[in-house]
Amino acid sequence: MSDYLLKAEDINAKYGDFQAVQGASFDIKKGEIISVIGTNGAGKSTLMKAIVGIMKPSGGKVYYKGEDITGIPTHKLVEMGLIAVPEGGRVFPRMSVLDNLIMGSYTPKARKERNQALERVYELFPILKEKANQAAGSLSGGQRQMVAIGRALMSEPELVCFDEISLGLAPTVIKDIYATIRQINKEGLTVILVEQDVKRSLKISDRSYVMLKGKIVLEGNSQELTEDEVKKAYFGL
Amino acid sequence: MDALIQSLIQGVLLGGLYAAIGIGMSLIFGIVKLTNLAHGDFLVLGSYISLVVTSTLGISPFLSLIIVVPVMFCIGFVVQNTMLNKVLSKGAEPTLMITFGLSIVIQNLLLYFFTADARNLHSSITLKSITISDGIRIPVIYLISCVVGVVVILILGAYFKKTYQGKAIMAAADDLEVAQLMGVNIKNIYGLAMGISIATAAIAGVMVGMIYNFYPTSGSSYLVIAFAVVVIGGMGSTYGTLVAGLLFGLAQVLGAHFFGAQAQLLTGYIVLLVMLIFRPQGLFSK
Amino acid sequence: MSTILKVEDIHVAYGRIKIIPGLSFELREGEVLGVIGPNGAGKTTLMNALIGLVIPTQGKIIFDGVDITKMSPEKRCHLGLGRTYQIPRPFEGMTVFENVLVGASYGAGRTEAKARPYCIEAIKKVGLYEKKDILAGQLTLLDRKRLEIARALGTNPKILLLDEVAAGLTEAEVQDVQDLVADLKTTGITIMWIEHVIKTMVESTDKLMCLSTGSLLRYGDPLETMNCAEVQEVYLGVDEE
Amino acid sequence: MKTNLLSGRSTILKFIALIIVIVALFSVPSWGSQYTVMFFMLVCMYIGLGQMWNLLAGYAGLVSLGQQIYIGIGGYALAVLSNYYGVPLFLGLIIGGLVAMLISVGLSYLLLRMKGMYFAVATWITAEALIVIFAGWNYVGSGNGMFIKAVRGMPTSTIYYYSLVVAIITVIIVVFLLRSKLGLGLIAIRDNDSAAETSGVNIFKTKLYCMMISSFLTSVIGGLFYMSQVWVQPYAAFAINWTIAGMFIVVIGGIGTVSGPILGAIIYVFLNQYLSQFGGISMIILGIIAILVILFASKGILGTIQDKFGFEILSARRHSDRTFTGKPIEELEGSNL
Amino acid sequence: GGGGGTEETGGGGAAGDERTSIKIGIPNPTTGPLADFGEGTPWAEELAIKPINDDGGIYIEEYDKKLPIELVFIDTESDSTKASEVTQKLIVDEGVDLLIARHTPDTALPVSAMGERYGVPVISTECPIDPWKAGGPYEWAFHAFWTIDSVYELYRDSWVEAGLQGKTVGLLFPNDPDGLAWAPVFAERLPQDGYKVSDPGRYPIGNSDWSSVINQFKQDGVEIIAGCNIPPDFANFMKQASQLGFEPIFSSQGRSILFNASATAMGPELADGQTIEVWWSPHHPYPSSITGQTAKDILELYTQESGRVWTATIGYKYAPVEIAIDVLKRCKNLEPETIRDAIAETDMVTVVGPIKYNEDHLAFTPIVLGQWTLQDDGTLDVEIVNNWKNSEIPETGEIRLMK
Ligand SMILES: Nc1ncnc2c1ncn2[C@@H]1O[C@H](COP(=O)(O)OP(=O)(O)OP(=O)(O)O)[C@@H](O)[C@H]1O
Ligand SMILES: Nc1ncnc2c1ncn2[C@@H]1O[C@H](COP(=O)(O)OP(=O)(O)OP(=O)(O)O)[C@@H](O)[C@H]1O
Ligand SMILES: [Mg+2]
Ligand SMILES: [Mg+2]
Repeated sequence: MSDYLLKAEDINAKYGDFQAVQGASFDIKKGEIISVIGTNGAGKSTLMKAIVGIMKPSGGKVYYKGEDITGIPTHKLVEMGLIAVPEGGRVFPRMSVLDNLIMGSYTPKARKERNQALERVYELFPILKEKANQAAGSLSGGQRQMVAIGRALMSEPELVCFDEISLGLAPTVIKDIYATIRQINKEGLTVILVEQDVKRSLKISDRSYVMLKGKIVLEGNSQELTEDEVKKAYFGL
Repeated sequence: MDALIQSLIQGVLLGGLYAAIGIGMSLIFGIVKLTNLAHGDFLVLGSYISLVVTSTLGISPFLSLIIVVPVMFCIGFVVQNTMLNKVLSKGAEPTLMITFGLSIVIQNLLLYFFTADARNLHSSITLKSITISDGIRIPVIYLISCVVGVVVILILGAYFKKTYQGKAIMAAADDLEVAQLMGVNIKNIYGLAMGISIATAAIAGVMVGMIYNFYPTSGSSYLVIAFAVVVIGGMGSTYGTLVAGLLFGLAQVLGAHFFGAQAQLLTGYIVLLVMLIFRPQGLFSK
Repeated sequence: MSTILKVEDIHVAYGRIKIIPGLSFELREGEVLGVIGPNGAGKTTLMNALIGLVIPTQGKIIFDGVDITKMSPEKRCHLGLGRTYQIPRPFEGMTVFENVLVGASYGAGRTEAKARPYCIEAIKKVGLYEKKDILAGQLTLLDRKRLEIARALGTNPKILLLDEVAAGLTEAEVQDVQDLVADLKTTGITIMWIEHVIKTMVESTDKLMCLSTGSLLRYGDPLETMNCAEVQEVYLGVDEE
Repeated sequence: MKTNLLSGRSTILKFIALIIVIVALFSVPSWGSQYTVMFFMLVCMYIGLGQMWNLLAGYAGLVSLGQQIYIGIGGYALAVLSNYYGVPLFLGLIIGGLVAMLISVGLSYLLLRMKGMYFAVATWITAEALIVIFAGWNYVGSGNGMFIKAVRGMPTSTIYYYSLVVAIITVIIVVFLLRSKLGLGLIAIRDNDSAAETSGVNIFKTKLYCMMISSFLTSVIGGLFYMSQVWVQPYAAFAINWTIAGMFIVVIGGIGTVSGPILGAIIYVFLNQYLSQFGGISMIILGIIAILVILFASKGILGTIQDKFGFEILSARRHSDRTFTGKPIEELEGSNL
Repeated sequence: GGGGGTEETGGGGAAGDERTSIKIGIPNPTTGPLADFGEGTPWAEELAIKPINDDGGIYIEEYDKKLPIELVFIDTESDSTKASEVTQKLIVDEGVDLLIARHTPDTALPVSAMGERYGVPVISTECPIDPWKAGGPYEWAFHAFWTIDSVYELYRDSWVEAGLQGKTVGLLFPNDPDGLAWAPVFAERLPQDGYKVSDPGRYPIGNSDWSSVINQFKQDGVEIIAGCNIPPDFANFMKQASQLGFEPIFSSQGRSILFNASATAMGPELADGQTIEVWWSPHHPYPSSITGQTAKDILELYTQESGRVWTATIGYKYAPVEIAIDVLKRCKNLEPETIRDAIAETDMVTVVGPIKYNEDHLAFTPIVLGQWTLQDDGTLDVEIVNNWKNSEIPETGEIRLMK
């Protein structure tokens, strides 16, 4: 089973009595980009939270690099190179933009590479350099999203999971980001994209999973899946 | 003239001490957004622990810090991890309640073990002062306390500015979930913050114990001072705390100088309220 | 169509940071005005100035003949300005219904009893009817956005200011929003809509304005605005497709 | 769906139960010992104190540490009016309340600009400043305080009736307030003030009304307290302990609930009375109880029970229609810390 | 609930035949800032009551039997609000026949007030007469202590004796009930007696800085300080005075250093030579009306049994119980009015001195001047150095200036 970088088996997750994820399984190989798509409320974010340990899954197992990581605290996973960018451009509002980014390189491994990583983030989002000393809470919506993405890239991850990465970003920036993702993917980063934009997701990813009401209802090679097929699964038609 | 200069000096020195009293509170109140009604009692607890250490080992109160600070750090850590963490996400009131509970428990345990007798930390420098002129003197103990206060604040300021750990505390307070996602071990992060807060309170406690007599119930007056300093300075602003301490100390001493002893506390409070009216978020908050 | 909102050379700054260095435009009654622009261009800031969360340092805002430049947000709401927040701010301790009720009773100046039917209607319009008794704190991001719209609609606005309400929605859902806007337009509500989804902007707006570093880069017909070279450069980027 | 206490027959049942309770309470002096009367008198006073703190902290999001301002004003107003001007006690209570209300209006203009703990600390410091002022003011007996001579020999049952009426009024006011438009606005402000503002809620006015109501009734309660204690003295009258008591009552009972403070007041008075015989360790026990209750039921006793069983007595929640289905979803499972 | 009567006033004990004891309620500041005063309770009270109860109690005619005395203690937490509350509880729940109030205005005043409200007799002591009197006229409460005028006169006499006639006196009084009661007496009478006065005003208790007061004292050339301060404030004042180079040659203090612990915490350098008003000491000559024990006997016993140094409060815990016993012995029944009238007729000598109430319900107990003196073994103790108007209390040392 170790040809998978990450493998989730039969994950269940609940909010109180409400079962948001019901037996979802997926896997990702090293160097791959997969996308998880689905309507709003399908349980994508919840699934991601369960994978990275923010939420305890009520059932199922997660393996990372062949190791069972179910129930391992999030910060340990980060040290192992698994990182997630939550949806909605969540920044540390009272900290400066620079400090937000620096928090990205919190793990000992990332600290060493901090300066190079910072340069790269500034290159990707020049505006952040300008705003480096401003409190992140005073940024515009799109700028926050940039901080969130940049911060994750600071951590020298092996596997990143982006939740709604393009939300609130201007078209140019989205294009740049997708180009960057492709770029860093080539450099060896494995990526999980949680997206609403079916077309774009299919285009960039190697494989796709479609979620509906907490279950994975369709999976396949992105090139082979037709948009029609996906849409059907998407709305449960 | 001498009297005014003496008052100014005294105000500044007192301000340094006030800042030291407030800094731990500023940290926990401003950054972790936790209101610790037991802050003053922890401070006095520090004085008592120092008392035990100095009297059993026969060392000076300053040396006792070597033991007092780690002990108080641990107390803060444990209190946070066993109690406060459980209710941190439930709004302001439950933490108010728990720290209030702690406050009366500490006061009454101290009363039980140490009786209501007045205590003080005896040091040979307690009554010493540096004579500048006939009418102007600088009490050594105030001077040391002021310096210690300033140093503690500078160190804390640097800690939050420069170290990852300091930033992690701030980050966790801002968004716990995301902090986790950045690799922060949140299990002990607030414990650490509270430990530091209480340890600095204990440092202030030792200073205060050398300057003033203390009793099991002395804590509440220090709580008021800590609150005042933190609120003037702006929550979580370390340097703000320093400036606020000076401001509050000067306001009190000069108030008494110009309007008589009865005006001392009142001028302090009025300065505080006026500050709040014009800067409702404190002097140095962003 | 008469002018309902007139912005005259407003300057907006947060402390020393100047965001909008002089901006003027007009909004006609019943029109849908789209606002695009790079991240941080000042779109949300403009909306904040219109709604009164930040007061311009200079310039005037005239709404329906009234100078509202320095008016409090709550008064503007009574006059008929409703908004949504880009980062949703629901009242988390209240149910969806109660959230909307706040807008419908306070904003529209109705008694609670009178506000109820309007409230239900607004909830239905945004498609939250099934979740009306759920605590708002438990909604997903997108439901929160819907709630934002419903709450603003509840205030019975003459102008509705929408801040990225379609961001992150699926195509079909975006279509729903577009339909909703079209529907609102027929009832005579004027709309100002910030969004980064180009297709939507072109399809649903009467006028499109592009802001860049707080200034008007282009204002006019949606397609023309989109196709203009400057907009292409600062906003859309070089198209690889 | 567990319970539906809010519609149809159960509403009537609840109403009948309420009437029975009230009648029973009014009859206490006719059957209870003097101690029982005193016990219930204290309970009633503390219910009022708790309700008013809850109105500010639990509903308006104004965590005040300065309710003692109004307690003190109430006590002093009563003393001054009855000692110097021979004003009847009942009238003294009302006038004291009005004075407190005026003061609260003034304070609101200064203090309502602050938020969160800034507000809390500012209210407390205001009270501390009042101690200093009253302690140096000869007209009110300065540090010596004043004896309210007119209450000597006044039967406990009289004060009890006053207190009971006031307690009932506070409960009724809170319930009606919360069910009114004002209450809706209050909770909206508590949850997010700028969103409330852009939804048309006038933040200042709404909070101001709240402060006014709370100060009026708290002052009346302060007057009642000092009717029963006779001697009003600045250090005690403006002591933070009053607010702490209110807070204890509300937080232990269940913050943001109407019935919580009622339970909280009973517990508080009971503990105070019961523990006082243990001398030195009574305070330690009280502190430990406070901590334990919060640790195991962070929403207070009633708040936690309500969450568990999904009902609310005297709820202020609005339902989109008569059938109530919104059982609150539990906390995030496996939430942090 | 206990045996509270059904009548509204008069919280007398259980009715008729059920009577098994006489209850005396004693609110005591066991915890909180006044806990220093609370120390020694219930030891002293029980010492007084033991011989009586060993003998079966006090004979009350109405019941035609001896009733033992039951003391009910309750903690006021040094808080006057709490003191009122617990006193109410003593009255209506315990149904006490009599209340004893003592230890500063914060206890004596609320307890007396409660007695007045409920019509329960109160024997009050140890709170200067002036603030207590301000709450009157009293119907049910009786008070025995000294007046501020008498302290003033004692101090004045001692200054003359120390050769300080006409010097400048610095006033150090806080704005609490005690301070506010004391200050006007000194401010008014000192100039009349030919002293110069330096008055910096009433400082707030819990003050953290004294430089303005000290500056003024220095400027005015103060040589004597007179005050009535709470111990921490006074100790802090003295420390700062020493730091800032203000050294009075004489200091006459009320309340400020009553307790050995206060003096010790202040340090021998500053405490040595301070003079205080002494209301009770091992040197007081009045024997116990119950056992004949002398002050010395009682205090030695206390030190022996508790391991603590003597304090003057012990006498004022013991004496009210003596009065109560004397009063009850003169009661035919236990109606509150009977007890009240019996108190009014009291004429006896207690360990703190003779007690005879006047029509204002006041009795005056003796005070003498004590001076803290460093002993050979390095401890501090009080010597009696002036017994003006109370010569039956022997002087044990010579008055002297502070070094
Ligand atoms: N904190 C919460 N408490 C209760 N229910 C929740 C909570 N968060 C999410 N849910 C519910 O769980 C379900 C799945 O939510 P989730 O956020 O995983 O969806 P999603 O697929 O990420 O949707 P979106 O595209 O809107 O982000 C939704 O029905 C939502 O209502
Ligand atoms: N409170 C504030 N203090 C300082 N600067 C601020 C504040 N709020 C916003 N800004 C800055 O103002 C600029 C404009 O922000 P605004 O939110 O208006 O952008 P926007 O056009 O809405 O962008 P987006 O599309 O990303 O939402 C940004 O550069 C932002 O950093
Ligand atoms: Mg999601
Ligand atoms: Mg924006």
